Amino acid sequence: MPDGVKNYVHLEFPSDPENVGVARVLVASFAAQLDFTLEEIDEIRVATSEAVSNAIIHGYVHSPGMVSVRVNLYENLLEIIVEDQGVGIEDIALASQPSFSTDPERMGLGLVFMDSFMDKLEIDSAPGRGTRVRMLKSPQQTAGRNRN
Amino acid sequence: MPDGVKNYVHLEFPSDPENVGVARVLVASFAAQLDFTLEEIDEIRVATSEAVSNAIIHGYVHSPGMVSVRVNLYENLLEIIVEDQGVGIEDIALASQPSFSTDPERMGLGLVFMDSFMDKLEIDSAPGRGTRVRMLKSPQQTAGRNRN
Amino acid sequence: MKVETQKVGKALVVRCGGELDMRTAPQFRQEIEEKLNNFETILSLILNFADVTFVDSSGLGVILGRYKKMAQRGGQVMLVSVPPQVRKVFELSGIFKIIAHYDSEQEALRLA
Amino acid sequence: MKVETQKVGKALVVRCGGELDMRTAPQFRQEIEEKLNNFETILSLILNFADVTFVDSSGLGVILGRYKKMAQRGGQVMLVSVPPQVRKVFELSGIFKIIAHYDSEQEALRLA
Ligand SMILES: Nc1ncnc2c1ncn2[C@@H]1O[C@H](COP(=O)(O)OP(=O)(O)O)[C@@H](O)[C@H]1O
Ligand SMILES: Nc1ncnc2c1ncn2[C@@H]1O[C@H](COP(=O)(O)OP(=O)(O)O)[C@@H](O)[C@H]1O
Repeated sequence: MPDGVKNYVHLEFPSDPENVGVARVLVASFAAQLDFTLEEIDEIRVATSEAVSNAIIHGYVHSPGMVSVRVNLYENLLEIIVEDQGVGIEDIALASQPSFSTDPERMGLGLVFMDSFMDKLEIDSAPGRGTRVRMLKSPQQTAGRNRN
Repeated sequence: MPDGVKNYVHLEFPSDPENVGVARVLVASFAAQLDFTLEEIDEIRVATSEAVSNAIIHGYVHSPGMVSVRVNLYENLLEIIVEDQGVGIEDIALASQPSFSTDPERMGLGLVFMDSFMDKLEIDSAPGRGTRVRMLKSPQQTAGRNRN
Repeated sequence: MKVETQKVGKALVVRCGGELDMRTAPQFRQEIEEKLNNFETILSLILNFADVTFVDSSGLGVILGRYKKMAQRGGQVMLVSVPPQVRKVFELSGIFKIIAHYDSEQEALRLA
Repeated sequence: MKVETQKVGKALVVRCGGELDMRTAPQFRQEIEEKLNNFETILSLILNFADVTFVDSSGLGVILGRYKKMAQRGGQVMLVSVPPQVRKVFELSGIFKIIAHYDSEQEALRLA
């Protein structure tokens, strides 16, 4: 395990739309180990959904492939890493602009949501080399929460 | 993908009790692709819980290790494979007997539940070589179910 | 996801439930398109989201697509009962600036 | 999981919620043991499972453990409001043969 990682899960699946909801559920359930509010869990759900949807829709636009979701738990910090070995992004700065999309049917809001809903967003990508999205989030309230 | 597999997910995690619930949630969410009733999903949840708990409690009784959960979707059939690289089982027939447990605090019902709640249970294990549990289940009713 | 439609005069009420994402968006689009194509007279598309538990940008995209279709025929889209847990993506997207939202179907129907 | 306890005469009512598995079983056991140790007079342990959503063999094990503890002091365990989705593991385990179950706390308390 990387330094300071207390627990983690690693999920891999083919780029089938059915798996977007499965990935969301996994990340939300794992995230419950930290004192996130329900609202924060909903934000994590959206950010995960956007990252995994992008891997499937954009990364594997030409041919299917594998998506990897790794979730690391640190002291009071959640790290989500979504990776594909798809087409990659030419210009990350351009792709990150609100409303920018290479798909005319889409809104260009995925990266905006990831950035807004998580504390930190990092994208590592190059044409033909696939894409790696890393997102971090800490619970905002430090008060104890009663877990089920 | 193995022959006839339509979709799958593969989850790996360290043998931390926190991950038992996460694995359950993942398998239940993935299983929703088939027309299982809520009751059948509950049965899948229990079987998954028993297999993963056994890997953590028995397989890694001496030292922690990794647990792997693979879920394969076939035409109208779900396959769950739970693996550990732990201590393994000496006598599988003995271990499968109701009430048999090597842990005096436990009930010896885990394998009974897996067997009762799933259509098929196969155990592959040897001392020092870890354990592989394979479970199969098909929806009993074939009528369409309204998925969310 | 659940998509139930009901024609009320010149309005089409669509009661949605479940998760609206890239998996369910095509079904959502198709069921609404079918009804809109069958009834050219419909001028208000009322989307009741009371039972919707999740929406992401793929979900918003298909709502915006319906908005464009309705605008083409001189009609409108109205959102009803957007639950708190999905409200944030609507707000962030700015979609509330072009699509009005209401607390109840009755209210939307009155203004349809 | 949620574990709320209330002493009612010679009974200890424990209202449980959430999932009872290998992760939560230790907490469940400890909270009940603490109360039982504090109150030696308690002869009925009433476990209200109305809000319990999941139980597996690890969960059953900790219930059986409490049964043994109560038997040692000449007392009993009573189960209340076991929801349908967890009833099956109770039935299969045969635990209902040694631990009676009731529909309501009132009923259990009356017979405690
Ligand atoms: N995993 C990915 N692989 C390839 N391209 C991507 C990936 N993720 C994002 N992109 C590119 O970045 C653009 C913006 O993404 P995003 O903000 O999520 O909006 P949208 O998904 O609506 O296009 C996409 O249109 C696509 O060109
Ligand atoms: N993954 C595993 N690794 C090692 N031993 C196992 C494993 N799964 C089961 N066993 C053995 O089989 C026995 C019976 O298992 P089970 O029926 O699940 O009951 P219990 O978990 O209550 O002991 C265990 O006590 C243990 O000795």
